[in-house]
Formats: sequence, structure tokens, C-alpha cells
Amino acid sequence: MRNKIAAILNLVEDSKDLRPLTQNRPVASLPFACRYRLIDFPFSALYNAEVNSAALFISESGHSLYDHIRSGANWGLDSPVGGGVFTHSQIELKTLRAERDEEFNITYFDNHRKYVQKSKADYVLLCGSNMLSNISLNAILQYHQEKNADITAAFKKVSRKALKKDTETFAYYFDGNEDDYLSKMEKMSEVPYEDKTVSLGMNYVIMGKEVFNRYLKKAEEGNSRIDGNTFLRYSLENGDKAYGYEYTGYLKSIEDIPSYFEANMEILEEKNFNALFYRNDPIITRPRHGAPTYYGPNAVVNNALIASDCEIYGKVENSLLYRQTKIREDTEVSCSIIMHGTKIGKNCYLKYVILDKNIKVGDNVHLEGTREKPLVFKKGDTIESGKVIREGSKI
Amino acid sequence: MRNKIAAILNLVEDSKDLRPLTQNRPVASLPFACRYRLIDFPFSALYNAEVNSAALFISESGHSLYDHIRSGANWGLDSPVGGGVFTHSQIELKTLRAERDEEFNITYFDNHRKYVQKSKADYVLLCGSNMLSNISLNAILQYHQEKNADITAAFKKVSRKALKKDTETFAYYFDGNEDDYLSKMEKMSEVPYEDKTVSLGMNYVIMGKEVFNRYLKKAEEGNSRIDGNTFLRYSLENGDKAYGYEYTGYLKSIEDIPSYFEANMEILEEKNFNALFYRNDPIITRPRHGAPTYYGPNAVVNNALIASDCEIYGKVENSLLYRQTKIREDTEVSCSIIMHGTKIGKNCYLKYVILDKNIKVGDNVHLEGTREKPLVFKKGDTIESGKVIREGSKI
Amino acid sequence: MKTEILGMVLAGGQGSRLGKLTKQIAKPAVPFGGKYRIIDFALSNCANSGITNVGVVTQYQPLILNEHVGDGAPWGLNRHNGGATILQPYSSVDGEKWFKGTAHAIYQNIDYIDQYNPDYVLVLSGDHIYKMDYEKMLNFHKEKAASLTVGVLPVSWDEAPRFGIMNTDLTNRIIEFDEKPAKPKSNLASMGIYIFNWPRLKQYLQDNQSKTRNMLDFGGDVIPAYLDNSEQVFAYAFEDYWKDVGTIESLWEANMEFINPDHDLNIRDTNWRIYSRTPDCPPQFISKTGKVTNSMITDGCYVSGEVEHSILSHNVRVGKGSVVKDSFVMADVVIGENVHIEKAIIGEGARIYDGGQVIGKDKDIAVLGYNEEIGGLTHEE
Amino acid sequence: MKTEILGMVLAGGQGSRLGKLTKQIAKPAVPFGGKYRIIDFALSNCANSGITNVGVVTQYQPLILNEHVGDGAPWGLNRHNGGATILQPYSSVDGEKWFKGTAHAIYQNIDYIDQYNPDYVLVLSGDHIYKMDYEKMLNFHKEKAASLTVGVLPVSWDEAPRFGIMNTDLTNRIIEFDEKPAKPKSNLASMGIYIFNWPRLKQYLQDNQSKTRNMLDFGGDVIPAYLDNSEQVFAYAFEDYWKDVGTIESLWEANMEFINPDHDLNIRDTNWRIYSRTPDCPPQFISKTGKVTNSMITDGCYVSGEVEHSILSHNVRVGKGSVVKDSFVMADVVIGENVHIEKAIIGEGARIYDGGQVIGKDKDIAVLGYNEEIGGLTHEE
Repeated sequence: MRNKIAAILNLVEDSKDLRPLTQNRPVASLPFACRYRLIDFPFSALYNAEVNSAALFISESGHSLYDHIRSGANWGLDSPVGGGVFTHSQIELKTLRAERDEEFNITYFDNHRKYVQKSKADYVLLCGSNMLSNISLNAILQYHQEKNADITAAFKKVSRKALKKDTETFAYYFDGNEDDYLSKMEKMSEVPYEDKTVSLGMNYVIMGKEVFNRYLKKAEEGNSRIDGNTFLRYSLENGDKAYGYEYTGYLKSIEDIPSYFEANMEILEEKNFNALFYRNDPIITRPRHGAPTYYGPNAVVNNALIASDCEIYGKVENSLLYRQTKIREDTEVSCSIIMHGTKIGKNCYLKYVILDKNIKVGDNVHLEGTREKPLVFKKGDTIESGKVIREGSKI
Repeated sequence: MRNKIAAILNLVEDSKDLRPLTQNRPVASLPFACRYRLIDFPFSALYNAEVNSAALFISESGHSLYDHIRSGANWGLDSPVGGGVFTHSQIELKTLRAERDEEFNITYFDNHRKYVQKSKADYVLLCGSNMLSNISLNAILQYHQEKNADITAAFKKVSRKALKKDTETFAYYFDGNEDDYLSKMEKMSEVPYEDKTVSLGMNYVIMGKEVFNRYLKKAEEGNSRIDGNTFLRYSLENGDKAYGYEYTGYLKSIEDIPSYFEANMEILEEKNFNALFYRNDPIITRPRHGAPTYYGPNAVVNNALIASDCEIYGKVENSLLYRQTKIREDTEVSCSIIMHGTKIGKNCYLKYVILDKNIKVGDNVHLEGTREKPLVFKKGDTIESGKVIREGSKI
Repeated sequence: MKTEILGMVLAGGQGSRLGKLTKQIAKPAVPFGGKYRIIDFALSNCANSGITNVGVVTQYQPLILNEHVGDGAPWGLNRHNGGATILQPYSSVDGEKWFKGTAHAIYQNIDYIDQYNPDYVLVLSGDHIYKMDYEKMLNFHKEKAASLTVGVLPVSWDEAPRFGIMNTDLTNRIIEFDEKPAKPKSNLASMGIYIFNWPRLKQYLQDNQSKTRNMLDFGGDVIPAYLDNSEQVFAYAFEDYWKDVGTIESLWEANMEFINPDHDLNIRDTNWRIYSRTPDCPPQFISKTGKVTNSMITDGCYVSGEVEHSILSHNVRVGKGSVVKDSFVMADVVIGENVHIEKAIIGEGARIYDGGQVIGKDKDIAVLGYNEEIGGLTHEE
Repeated sequence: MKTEILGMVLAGGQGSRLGKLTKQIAKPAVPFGGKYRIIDFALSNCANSGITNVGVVTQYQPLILNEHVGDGAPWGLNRHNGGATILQPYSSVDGEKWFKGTAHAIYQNIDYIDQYNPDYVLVLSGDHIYKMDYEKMLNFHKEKAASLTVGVLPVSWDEAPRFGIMNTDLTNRIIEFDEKPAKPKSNLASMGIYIFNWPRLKQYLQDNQSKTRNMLDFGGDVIPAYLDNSEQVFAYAFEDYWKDVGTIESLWEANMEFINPDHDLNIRDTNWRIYSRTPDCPPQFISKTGKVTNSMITDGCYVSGEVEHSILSHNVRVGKGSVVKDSFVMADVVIGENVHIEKAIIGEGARIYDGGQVIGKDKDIAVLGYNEEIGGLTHEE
């Protein structure tokens, strides 16, 4: 019941394929499922395991994240008992290897070392935010302890084809069965692209404090970024006892617009929705005030996830509406993601569209992408009445 | 009693002359008076006037500030009633005029405009953090209203010689007496350096929402930074009704190491201490846990300000000790500033010294600066036993 | 510490006319409108009016109410040295301090009030649905140099005999107070909202405790005493939407009115938000078979059936083939398949199993109590 | 919601042996050590032991105690769905729910406890100064498969007749409970710290209410009943510093011991911090004429006189020529010039004017009550 884990979140994640959604926000603060941001998922995992301290390593676009996280109180991360959200200026992080700024590098590694030392935790967790899941850290820790492992990394068995060809993820291999030593890891992009089952590394990696300090030293010597998979590689190189913890819940690697769009659509399937949200361990986010959502007299809403504080007078199908969206009369929205504060006028037709926050759509607008290539509009855009845009046509 | 003021704090303040203290922190998070940071003073002014929202414009070194501010809750700035601490990525701020990044500039001005609009306040306050004071915003506002002014700027009458020669501050001039129109402002560095009384602008400037929006437009057209003195200049150019509100409490312009050191020494005078801390309006900071300070059997402490959670076995005179400092037996500390977590060994002698946070000083160390040029050691330094350093000698 | 005006919300009442809805919950904590509890309106009005120090007096079944109010953070009432404070009965060397009436509750908490040394005390009940700017009322109180200002509401002349009626002169000064008059001379009903000059009220409360007249209630004791002594007592008229939800019918009616997006209360107005403490739930899910029209739905709901002109609070599940019509469903209710709910209030945590029916009619709204269960076997079984 | 162990801190006691120090303040809220109140030790122990849900039962003069505990934030006890909850007497349809004893206070709050559905309930009093890891005691409880584990302290055999004494067998099982035995068979005194298996305790409390034996107190009723029924009751020995500050002398003594930087309590140990809710005050100022030795001084103090082997709490002012020796001075005390204070406890907000004296002696410590004033005219006059 005591805090036993110090958590380090490496949130300097590759976001170029998620543009324009990540133009002004890191991957970690990407909106998801009507009222969450991706960071809510690892943070809730910390909360549910009663971890009360976390160090976040954030790059320069992290300000939307600060606004969301604030003091970390929502996730129990502001406890005076050794807790707190630690932040570090990480502009240089991306260029860590390239430029070798001596002083910065010392700070970077020292920050990690001091945080773990001050937290008084026995174990260290490394993770990121782009592997969407609802994972139990206590279960990983218990597995780690029972196996008497040096390092334990979470994975899920998925079809190779569920990931994009040039994914940045890793495949894990085991000596015998999955209950056995983790013996090898390989860039997933080098695994043949076929309907074969692979063990996808989730980049949730746990180890004892001593092991962490050992690998940290190695990272410092090699001037490497501190990251779950990097440390797992060290353990394999060292011949340490590495184990895999098999996660069986919903998992999605959010790497580009298609995978982000898919994740949203998949969550409309009850099975996935329940796996993420109706487990015993709740997903927690920053609370917001607003009235319940109003459905007009002629509203037709089917297979849709809706946040509160919306107003719906039209038709919404296979779609997600974020807070304070408004869908006017005779408008049809299907297979689309409509983010916070976006208002859509009358008699519009939207299919396979992602509208970022606070977009204004006039009347009689027709927007149509494809499942493989949804149309994406960026925060604050205005789409004038009468506009017709189809995938392939010029935006 | 309702929130009537939207506060905008421009915290991109010149800090080069405060190095090494500002190497990893902005001026706003410079420690002061044993348990505060400079930002606490404007923040407390907001708290005491029941202002519940503020927009902070911060540059890239702002992370120590985030850790201090967190959600702003300590200063009542996290109220859901239109409140919040707003932060913006401001790396480009310093180069606003130079590079003319079109998109960034639009965001910069839009952020100001939207914040004021969303806050629903009738008045806008512009201020910074480097003019140390404890000022009543309600009093300024009341004066502003009674004068039916377009803009009101706070000032204090000081001797020109109390400021450094090349200060970046401004002198205000009035048509008749100080109760009259503010008719002219001039760079203080251009005012002759003699024992003459000048009206020092404090860069606390208040105006109505409409006036603010008008000046904002002007700033946008001229690509200028949003700042109290800039807006005051606009009002003079426009022939608008500008007034000065005379502040009579303690004031110090913190611009370089000598002025920072002086401010600390001045606060040891009861008159100044009381002016800052024993007014009706308290100065609020982030609460910390720790035991009361222990004074050893042979401790000799005179004319000193001490935070809690220290241990003092030696002699401390005309000095300030921050939290968790330790002064061992037979050590003498005078005219010095010892910041948080710094430990000083036995039989040392320190005079005119500033030790930043978490410095370790061995035994038998002799450190001696001068009042005009105190010795400054930077965060985390170690000073080995037996070391002797005098101002002028090589560090 | 000095505060101009302190709010005292009297939230100790049982509200017995709400029957089983107030058996384990004080009336101010009864749910309303999908994501609120009744007291949210009084607390949000305080916050929006700039009243940052508020005592909440509780006594009857306070657990849920106290947890809801907590540190006052959802309403921004969590300032240093103040904010929201729960005040409950306690014991002292003088014996047990129970609250025997509205004025007596203030009397027992004089120590708390004196901490703030306020000029004025605003006394409210936590029982009503309305949006009111108390700052305007305070300004009126100051302009009139009143000793007491009573918030009044013009009611229809038919209804007037059911209320405490204030008869005023041309300057809005109250010259007479009729408790439930058979032949009302005015239609200005007391809303139970008072602004008192604190030093004077304190004197009344303290002096009179030792005399024959016990100052137990504001309506029955304090106001008559003020009028007898020619204190300056004024009426401040409130003209907007105000609803006492003291009965099952009025609670149901207020909820049904609340659905209307053009409702006078204007719940979506961001200039005067109604804040609440809400649980963290996933977004609402309308399944392929769900149909929702003219309704308000809250986070965490799962709708596979039909919902028409109703309010679903947090985490309500409506199974296939079920119909929910003209009803107010509180949080955490499970509605199975082929259930029929109409003109009803369903209490928190209730379960209506497959084929179950809860059907009321006008003036006889059906009520299912908290955690009650009806209907056949669960679908899973 | 499911919690393994829930803390219940009994903070309703008056502590009448503390005389005027507990007239307006419940004993757990009595100040200690410069910046603490007594209950901080129990709450910090809970927080440090990883017990995140804690009910604080208050009844006697709770205003200051309730404000101090508040939302539990200083102790990190402000989690979603839990944290610290104040539990006070209340009324219900069954009548008024007053707390008539330690066990009865638990009985009246069964609804609160059942919300968490805990396996174990840790019952504490908020009256003692100590640092204890309740997790270790819980592990002991589980290892022993106990139904009840009682925290016990070895006391000197002289003192044993003043305590409730637990006689144990070789396995630490309690076989007999002697309340203040003339001839003690053991020196293991009950600390008033219990871990119960909740379902069993609940059964005892509910069953026995309707029978002749009323389960009012743990010591007097519940433990004897457990022993009579051969429940598995074990003693868990605590060997570190523990102090009941129930009298003026013991409160003074505990404070004097606390000054020692090598004190067993090890207050500066960052592995087991004692947290508190503290006011925002400026740093302490020792003026040119101030002299402070072998003392603890807290934020906001201003010292122009001499302080020796004493504790000054927040915002104490000591004027020129004054001497404070071997004393515990609570917050917001003003000491004028040429005052002599020795072997004394000075209550919060007290004022000792120029030339005043408060001098006690061993076994007869002088006490100045809260806000009391003594001595000549103030210096300003």
C-alpha cells in the first residue's frame, strides 16, 4: 500500500506523422475519446497503483500539457509524501546525441538520478504516452517480483498487420513461451509484414532501483536517451534477467493520423470501450464544468460517443463528439471526430473527417474523406458555408 | 467584490546582470527573503485584491516557475470562476521584433486578446516581477476610477542615486503635482545621476478593457511587446488621460547582483521588513513542510532573517538563511545570503557572500566579498574544506 | 481577517415532503438536472456573486452533503483562511450544541462568523433552484441603509396564502409580515434569503436567548422582533426563475422544465455557471439501437433503448427495447431490457430489471427510491 | 470502491485534564512543538503508512480541528473518492446520532465505513505524540490471522497500575485485559490503537446494540467481549517514543524533550515527515538585541529579547529585555518588554504586557490560556 514505484515518463515522442493535430501539442496531450488526452492513460495507471510521484520529460511544445496537468492533483500526484510532477526544460532533448551539450547532459541524467533517489521508491517505471492502454502497474510489479526479474517489460500479442509498416515499435521474443525469459528484441519494422502474431512491446518497463541506476550510468556513458526500450536493450546486452508481462486489454500504438483515427473508431466498439473504461481502474482526467448534453427533438444519434455540454439537433453516427460541440438541424455527421468547441451549421454532410478544436463550419458544407485518409482540419479553422471538400480535392 | 481585473504578467525580464543566479531560472523565480520568490509579490497583490485569473508570459527558462506556481491555487488563481494561470510558449518572445514570425505573432496577440475577453473583467493590469513591492491593486483601481483615467501607472518617489546608472526603468513626469496628469516619461538612464528625487515607474499599469484593446491593436501593428510602460507611452502619444498612482511602501528594482544583494540587506531593516510583510495584505508563497528552526546551545544570531527547518550552531549576523540551511559550530556568517539546502561546515568565515541552493561548504573555509561586489556561488557548488576566497582573488 | 459579507447556507433541513428521496439524504443534497445537487445553485450563486467565504450548516443526514461540498473547490470556495466550511452540531463545555431552528443555527455558530468579522451576513437556504446575483441585493441593502433586507418573490395571488408574505410601503420597506395569510395584502413572498448587518443580528441573537422570547427561527421570531423594534427592514424583489423543489411533483416539474434548451435558467450561460462536484466518468455512449430525443444525457450513460423528454444523470444504463419518457433518472441507475418508465423519478443506484415498469401520471409521479430494485431477473441471470 | 484498510481517528475527546487549554479546543487540536497540532502525528503516521482513507471523528469543540484537517491536503489525504473525511454528530429519521463512547462513535459511522468496504479498520486516537508504521502492525495482524490486534507499549512497572494492561501468552496473544490493575501481571499498556477485521467488528457493534451489553467503549466493552468469546486478539508491541500529552505537565515535558535535536522522534527525518496545515508567515526575525539558544523558533517570530530552551510557535513577538526560558509558547503570542516567562505554557493569542511575569516550577507549570492578557500597559500606550 506504500508508494513503491517512481515513474519516469518520456514524453518527447515522435509527432510529425500526426500533424496538423500535433502542431501545437505533444503526442501526450492529443485529445482522445471525447474528454481525455493520451497522458490521462499512463497517469491513471499511476493513480490506480497509488504511485504518488512522477517525473515528466517534456519537449518545447509541452505547454498544452502543463495546462492540462497543472499540479497533478487530479491523479494524486501532488501528495506531499514524496510526490510531485517534475518538469525539465527539454528543448535540447531531441538533439541529445547530436550536439553533446556537456552541461545539459549532466543535468538531464542528474535529474533522473535525483528524482529516483528523492522518491525513496524501490522500483522505477519507464513509459511513454503513445501506447494507448489501461494497464495495471501493480500486476506488472507483482509479476516482476514473482519472477525475481531484473527488468520486466509489458507486451501484447497482436497481428503484425495491425501496425503500420514503418512503425517505430519493437517486437519482443522469448526463449520458450511468454512465461519465460525475454531473449531478444527487434525493430518491428524489420518483422515481415504479414498476418503473423507478434509480441508488441508497450514501452512500459519496470526494474529495481539498483538496476535502474546501473542502466542510467550506461546511458550516460553512451549519451543515450532514457527510455524503456533502450533500458531493455541494455539488459539483453548484459545478459540480465528480462521478463515480459503479457497485457491482454485494449492497446493501440498511436503513430500517425490513420492509427489515431482507427483508435477513435475502434473505441466505438463496445468491447474496446469497456476494456478501456469499464475496468475496475478508472481513467481520470481534468474535471470540467458544463451542462449535460442536450439532444434536440429530431436528433438521431447512433453508435456514437458524446461528451457532456454538447447540443445535437442533427444526425450523428459512428462518431465522437467532444465537449461543447454543436450539431445543427439537418446536418449529418458520420465516421468523424469532432473536437472541443467545434460548431457545425445546418444541412451539412461530414464523413471521415477530423475537426480539431474550435472550428466553425457554416451551413450546407460537404466534407468527405476516406477511412484510410480522413480529412483533417486544424484548430481554429473556419469552413465557410457552401464549401465542398472531398478527399483528393484541393483543401 | 467581484473579479474586475484581468492581470497580464510579462515575465520575460532581462536577467543577464543577475547571473549566475538566473542561469537556470527567470527573474520571477529568484529567491527572496528566506522563503519567497519574486513572483510571490505580484501574485500576492492579485490574491489580496481577489483577482482570480492571470496570464503569464514566460520565456524558455520558465520551468522553475512552473514548479513553484503549479496550478496557481495558493494565490487563489485556480478558481473555476473564470480563473486560471495561462501560459504560452514564448521562446520567440525575445526575438519578437527581430524575426517577425507571422504565425507566432498572431498567436501572441491573440492570446492576450482572448484571455482578456474570456476573463470578463472590466479592467486590465499589466505588470512584471522585478519591481519588488507590496502594492494594493484595489487602491490603484479606485484611484483610476475616481480620476476617470484612461490609464493609471504606479510610481514611487526615489532618489535617482538609488538606481543604477544604466537602469532600464522609466521616470514619470507630471503636469503640475503628482495628483495631476502624467505628461511625460523618460528612460531613467537619461536622467542625470545625482541626489535628485525622481518618480520611478513601477511598471504596474491599469486601464479599462476598451483602452487595452485599442493599445493592443497598436502594439500588434507596430509588432511591439505588450508591457506596461509601452502601453503608457501609447497613451501619451495619443493624448489619452494618463495618471500616476503614488506608492509609498518599500520598492526595489532588482536589475543586477548589487541591487539584489541590497534588497536582501535592506529587508533586514525593520522598517522595510514591516512595510513588505506586516501590512494587512499578506505575501503568500507555496507552503513547505519542515520542522521549526533549531538554535544550538552556543548559537549567536543577530539582525538576521531565518526560514524554518534550519539548524544553527554558529554565529549569524546581518544575514538571511533560507530553508534547510545548516551552520555548524564556530562558523561565522555575516552580511550574506544563504539559500535553500546549503550546508556550511565548522569554523568557517563568510562575509558578503551569496550562496545559491544546495551548496556544500566544508570546514575552515574563508569566503569574503565586498558590499559592492558580493561573492556569488552557483546552485549545487561544492566548496572544499580549507578553501580561502577573497573578492579579487581567483575563484 | 475582515470580510465584507459572509454567506451562511442553511442546509440542515430534512425536506420530509420529498418522502423516500430524503430518507438518507438531506434535501440540499438531492440530485437535480442530471449533474447537480440542489445546493449547487446556492453555492454557485455565492461564487458568481463574489462571496468567497461561506458557512454551510448541516445537521440532518449530512454524509453525502458534506462530501459533496468538501473543501468547496468546485465552486472556487477554497481560499486561504476561508472558503467553504461545514458547520455541524458539536459539544462544548456548555453542553451539546444542536441547531433548533434557522436563527438558532446562526446563534450556535457565532464563533465561526466572528472569525471573519463581517459587516454583513447573507443567510440562504440550500433548497432552491435559481440564479441570483447577491451582490446586487447587497448594493440595494447598502443604498437603503437597511438593517435587514429580505429577498422576496412576486407570486400569483392564488398561491400567496401558502407563503410568508411581506407587506411593503412605497420605498420597499417592510411594514408587516404575514405568515400564510388567508387574505394576503401583497403577493411578495419571502424567499428565505436575508442580508443582515451582522453586529445587530448578533446582538438580537445573544440578548434574546436569555429572555422569554427564544430566537429560534428567522421567519417566526427574528423578523417579527425586528419589525416590532422598528428596525429598517427592506424587501428586495427578485423577478427571475425561482423554484422550490420541496415536493415530488415540484422536483419532477423543475427537472422537466430544465430540459428545455430555452429555459429561463439558461444553464449554458458561461457568465453565470452552475458548478458541481462531479465524478470522473467516460463519455456517454449511444449504441446502434439507442434513440434519444429532446433529452439531457450526462457522462457515463449507456443508451441502447429509447429516451424521450427525460434527464439521465451520470452512469445510467438503458437496455434494448426499454422506453424512458418524461422522467428524471438519477445517477448509477441500471435499466434492463424492455423496461417502461414514464412520468417518474428514479433514485440513485436503483435497478429496474427486464420488463419492469415504473409509470406515474400527472400529479402522481412515480418514485423509485435510492438503491431500490424492481422487475424480473437481471438480464445476465 | 474497495479499500484494504481504513483509518478512523477518534478526535472527539475533550481532554479535560488539560484545563483551560481544552476549553475551546478539542485535545487533538492543541498545539505542539511550534508548528504542529497533536493530531498531526496520527494523520502523518497514516499518510506515511500508506493509509489514504481516514475518517476523523469529531464532536467536542470541533471548529479549529475541522479547519485544521479540512480536505486533508497537507497530509496528502485528498484523493478522489476518499482521503480525509470529518465525521460529526448528525440527525436522521431515527433521531439524533450522538457519539457516546469510542466504540459507539464507530457504530454511528458504519455507513461511512461501509462505503469503502474495508477488510480492516485501524482505530486510533488523535491524542498522542509518536511515529509509528501502521503497515507493520497490519502485517503482524495478517500473519497472526488475528481478529483484533491491540497496539501495546511496555511501561515501567511503577506506572503500569495507571494503564489498561494486556496480559499475553508466548505468542503475543492477549489472554486477559486488566483495566488499571493494582497488581499488574504485565507491563504492556494499551495505546488505544486497534486493527479490527471490519466485518467481525461490525457484527459485534450491530448485534450488541439490541442486547443488554451496550458496546460503547473499546476498552470497557468490546475488548472484554472479544476475549470472552475467544476471538483471536493479539498484542503488537511498539518500542519507540510515545507520549500521552494528557496533562499540563506531560504536554510541557513533551515539548521540552522535543527541542533536543537528538530527540528520539527525529522530527527532521525526511523519510517520515510530520505534516501540518500551517499559516503563511514571513521568516523569523532575530533583531540586534535578540538572543536565542537551545530553542526552536517558527516562521513569523520576532525576537528582541532572550529565548533559552524554549519553543516559539508561529508569529510570536518577544520584546527587548524579556526572557523566555524552559517554556512552550503557542502561536500569535505577544510578549512585551522586560517580561519574564519560565517553566510555562502560553496559549495562542495571549498577551503578556511590559514587565509581566508567568513563572512556574517543576510539577507546577504555569499556564496562560488562549487570548488571556496579563501584565502592565502595552508598550505602545
